[in-house]
Amino acid sequence: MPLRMVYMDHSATTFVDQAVLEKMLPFFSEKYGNPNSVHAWGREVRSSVEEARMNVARLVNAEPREILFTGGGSEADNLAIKGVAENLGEKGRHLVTTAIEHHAVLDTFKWLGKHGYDVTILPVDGDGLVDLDEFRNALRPDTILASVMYANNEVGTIQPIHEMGSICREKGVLFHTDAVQAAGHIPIDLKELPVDLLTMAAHKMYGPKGVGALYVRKGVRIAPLVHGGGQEFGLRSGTENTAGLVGFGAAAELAMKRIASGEIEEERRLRDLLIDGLLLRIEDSSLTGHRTLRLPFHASFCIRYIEGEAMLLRLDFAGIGASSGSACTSGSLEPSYVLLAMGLDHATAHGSLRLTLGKDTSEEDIAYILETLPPIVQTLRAMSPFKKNS
Amino acid sequence: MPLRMVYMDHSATTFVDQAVLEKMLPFFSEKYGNPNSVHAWGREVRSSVEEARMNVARLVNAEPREILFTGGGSEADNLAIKGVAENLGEKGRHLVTTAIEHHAVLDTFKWLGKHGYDVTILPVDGDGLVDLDEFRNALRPDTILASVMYANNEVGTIQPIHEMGSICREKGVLFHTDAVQAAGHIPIDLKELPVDLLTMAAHKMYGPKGVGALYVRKGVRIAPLVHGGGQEFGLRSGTENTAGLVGFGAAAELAMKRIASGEIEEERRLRDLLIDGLLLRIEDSSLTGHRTLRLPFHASFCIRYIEGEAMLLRLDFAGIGASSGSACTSGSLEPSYVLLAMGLDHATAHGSLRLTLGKDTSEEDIAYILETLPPIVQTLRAMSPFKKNS
Amino acid sequence: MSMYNEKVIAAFMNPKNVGAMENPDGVGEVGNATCGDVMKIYLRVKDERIEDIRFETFGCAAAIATSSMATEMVKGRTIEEALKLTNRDVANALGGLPPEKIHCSLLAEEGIRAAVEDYRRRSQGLPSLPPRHEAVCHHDLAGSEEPRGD
Amino acid sequence: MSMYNEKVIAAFMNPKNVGAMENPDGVGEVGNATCGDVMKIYLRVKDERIEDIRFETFGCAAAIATSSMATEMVKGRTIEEALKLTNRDVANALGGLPPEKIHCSLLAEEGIRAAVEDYRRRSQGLPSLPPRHEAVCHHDLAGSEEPRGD
Ligand SMILES: Cc1ncc(COP(=O)(O)O)c(C=O)c1O
Ligand SMILES: Cc1ncc(COP(=O)(O)O)c(C=O)c1O
Repeated sequence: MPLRMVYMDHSATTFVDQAVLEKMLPFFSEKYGNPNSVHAWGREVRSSVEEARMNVARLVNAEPREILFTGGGSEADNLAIKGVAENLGEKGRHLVTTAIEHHAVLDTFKWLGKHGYDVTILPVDGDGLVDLDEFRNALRPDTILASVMYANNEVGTIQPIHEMGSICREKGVLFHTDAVQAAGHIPIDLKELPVDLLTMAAHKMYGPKGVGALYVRKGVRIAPLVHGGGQEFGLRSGTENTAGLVGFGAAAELAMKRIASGEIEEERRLRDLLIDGLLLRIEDSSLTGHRTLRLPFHASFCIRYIEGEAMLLRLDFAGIGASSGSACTSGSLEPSYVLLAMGLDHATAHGSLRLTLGKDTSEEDIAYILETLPPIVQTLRAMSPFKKNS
Repeated sequence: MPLRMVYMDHSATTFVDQAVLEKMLPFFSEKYGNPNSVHAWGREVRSSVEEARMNVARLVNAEPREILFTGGGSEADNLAIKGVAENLGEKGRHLVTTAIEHHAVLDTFKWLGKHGYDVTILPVDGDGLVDLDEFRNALRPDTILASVMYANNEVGTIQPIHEMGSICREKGVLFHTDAVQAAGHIPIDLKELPVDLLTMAAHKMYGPKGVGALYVRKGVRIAPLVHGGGQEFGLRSGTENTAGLVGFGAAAELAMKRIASGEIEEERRLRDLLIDGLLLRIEDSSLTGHRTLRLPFHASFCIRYIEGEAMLLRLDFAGIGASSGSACTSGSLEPSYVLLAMGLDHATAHGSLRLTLGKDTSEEDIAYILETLPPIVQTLRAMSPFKKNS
Repeated sequence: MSMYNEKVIAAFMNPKNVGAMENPDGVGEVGNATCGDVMKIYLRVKDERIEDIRFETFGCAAAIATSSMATEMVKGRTIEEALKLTNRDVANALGGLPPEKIHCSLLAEEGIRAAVEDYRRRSQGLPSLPPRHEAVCHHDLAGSEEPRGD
Repeated sequence: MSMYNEKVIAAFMNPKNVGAMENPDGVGEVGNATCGDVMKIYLRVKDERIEDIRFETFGCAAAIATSSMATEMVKGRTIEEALKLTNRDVANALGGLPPEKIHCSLLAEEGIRAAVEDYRRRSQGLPSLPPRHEAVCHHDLAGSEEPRGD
């Protein structure tokens, strides 16, 4: 047994907060009605679903009518992008996105690229930032949609979403942002932010997995992805995952409090301890992503001369749950396309390591990681043909 | 307070069985890892997800690799139909379905009908049955897919799926069946049944809402609906709803036992008490759907001269949760398209009433309904301009 | 279906003025069984005042509740006053109706007008009008469709 | 990533024959940093028998485990015997590998061959071969891609 169990993969998914779970529990076996049913069993659940919608709306300062629930972040991304493409396909067929989007966005655009649309994929700089001039220049008269993620899952970089949204407004282009990593962790105010569509996922903010939401600004029309009974304002059919929706609402409520209370600042402090401590202790290591324009819970690195999966496994045996963009963790040929897009060479990209903090991460946890990782790196480097003894 | 609370809307959704909920519980706040993660938190969940897949596969005698999880029954229907259409669009553009499918199927076909496909919608007879000769004749050389629901949600009629599947095999047409109402309630053996794609939903068999599954026979290829990280064999991207999937697995396991134990026969007996008792006590009432080729838990009627919603509301006050295909329960113009397709006139269709039993329904519950409903009908008929005093 | 408020529920569960009337002075029948609601209004009139009024309604809870409320509101009033009753008055008296049920209140207004018209024709010795079943359902006034259960 | 079995884990956590060798009789370097795995094998040969063998590996747990296992399997064997070692032998000795990791065992087989080849060239007074970095990663032997977390 490891000395300590430290989960440092909150970008992959979070645990469900105890308070959230408690709110969900009645909706499995007691308040189990279908919210679309006329009778008492349905009505009591309908009002809880609408309360959840209100709480998710509040988290991003939107109207409840602008929030629609989906079966996860990926589905919401697909719905936003395909929904606009189908609806505005007559107006134009050009779409803009970036090279570092999550697969749920990137692969959707690639699919559209094979189905009659013209997709521009913008590059990013070494910090993972999109250049605003390049962004502006990419928008053409036939551009109908641009999609840029709020914050990147692999490297934590936060994009200048406000500025991009303003450019889109100017040019009359709809703007979508995948805020799956950002929502619930940094303040988002859609009354003030010029964004038309925004994706969220409950399981990245201490809510349940399998529940997402798409914000669709009032007046913006999209086509549905799942046809059927007409739930979610006709845009996402299917009996609602009532317990999940209620859980999302509760998680959003907690996230609001967390952001307001300054708890996030403490998380940022611990993250900086980790970043600074790790870079100091491990030579030939570097931060990936922007140093300050980054998610408060997100630390990501490249550790040269060794490969990510090997690190992960040894960390795992030491009780630390981390992740890597190494190809070897996904069985794919290429290491992280995000790191490659940021200009890293393959060998360096193979040595990526991501440590993402959560609300329960303590200073002791950080200390444990800073103790545990250097000898692991040293051992693996000693095996490496590239460099002996770090 | 009503004398008794009797939920009779199990076709709309079921409660989550206590044993199912218990299996789900650890996957919210303890075993919360992302099953795609390399570390211990991910691995322990991955094996539970695969166990769930195995149990769902067993329920219908399929291979685990043939089961893919979705965010609900509607999504699985959409995935099956659009997935085949996209994949085989080169081969042919003709599709066949029936007039009484669930909206998740029918509206998907209608959408395809507007996007370059040619859709034949077959009629049904007064019992809700599709004619096999008509079915055979509808299949053309350019037909790529036929979709006929296993059992209808509004009237409970079970179609001759085996025969239809055989006809499709003969003609080289893929065959999909929406078994959302049937799976978990009647035996389905996909080793023996000539079906290529089959839809299920956990929340109709005492599992959680927001979880569905699509069976895709080995060798049958479909295109994904949700693009992204490549989960579910690349056919349904998005972080898995782990608790939900585990719940579906547990529900499938229980359903198998229920079917094997003969519990279903007892349900059928109670249903027949209800059907016979109601038809006896309320004149000018009739069963909708086939008398014997019907779901064991399903009873549905038309009560003439009165309107369904009014009945539902009075039943609700008496503690009985029922449903109706009356237009007034959906805010739509037309009463149930299913009943109209079966040849009922509008006025009669407006008086539809559905009572669907569950595993906890008792003989006392049935007695209570048979006591409670006749005076309600009498009161409403007394208000009706069509007929006084039943 | 949106939820009804308590007043609507009360009027639906205990409707006033229910049932046919023997030898009425005027009868109006509006609506359409195809659309799911038909309302029949019976009037007894004395000195241009509605002395008694009855209804029979085939329809949903809102249709029954508005029938009851509308008949209560015009009972004892003069014909002139009764004709001023609008569907909005009825909906307001019920504390509001779900958007998709507003059409039901229209039926009540029309039912009373049709009965008054019939009364006037009879007073002038003209034959009764046949029931007025609209070709188009009033539902097109309704809000967007609600999702369907299961 | 599929799960590794205990043998693989043990070989990864406590690999044998790790590190460079001073004055080896033969050296083979195969793989490709682009693909994420490079293996370097050092041989000491006496009387056509592998007296000592060392490896250095940049790569995942499976690459390291197969390096360790392969070197153990040929240590003390004759050159001829060593050349008969197949990637399947190595994978089997490890109790199996996840399908997408099979390519790693290929690397071990090739590394040993390359080192033997180098040894033979040296014995014949020929210059050493440069490291053999494949143009194409072996990953194309791998199974389908696994889903990616988050
Ligand atoms: C026959 C049938 N098909 C499909 C569905 C859709 O399933 P879900 O609501 O879980 O998306 C249902 C029930 O809602 C159904 O009864
Ligand atoms: C940036 C980003 N977008 C989209 C997703 C997809 O969300 P989900 O896995 O809930 O479908 C994720 C995480 O998985 C993500 O990190």
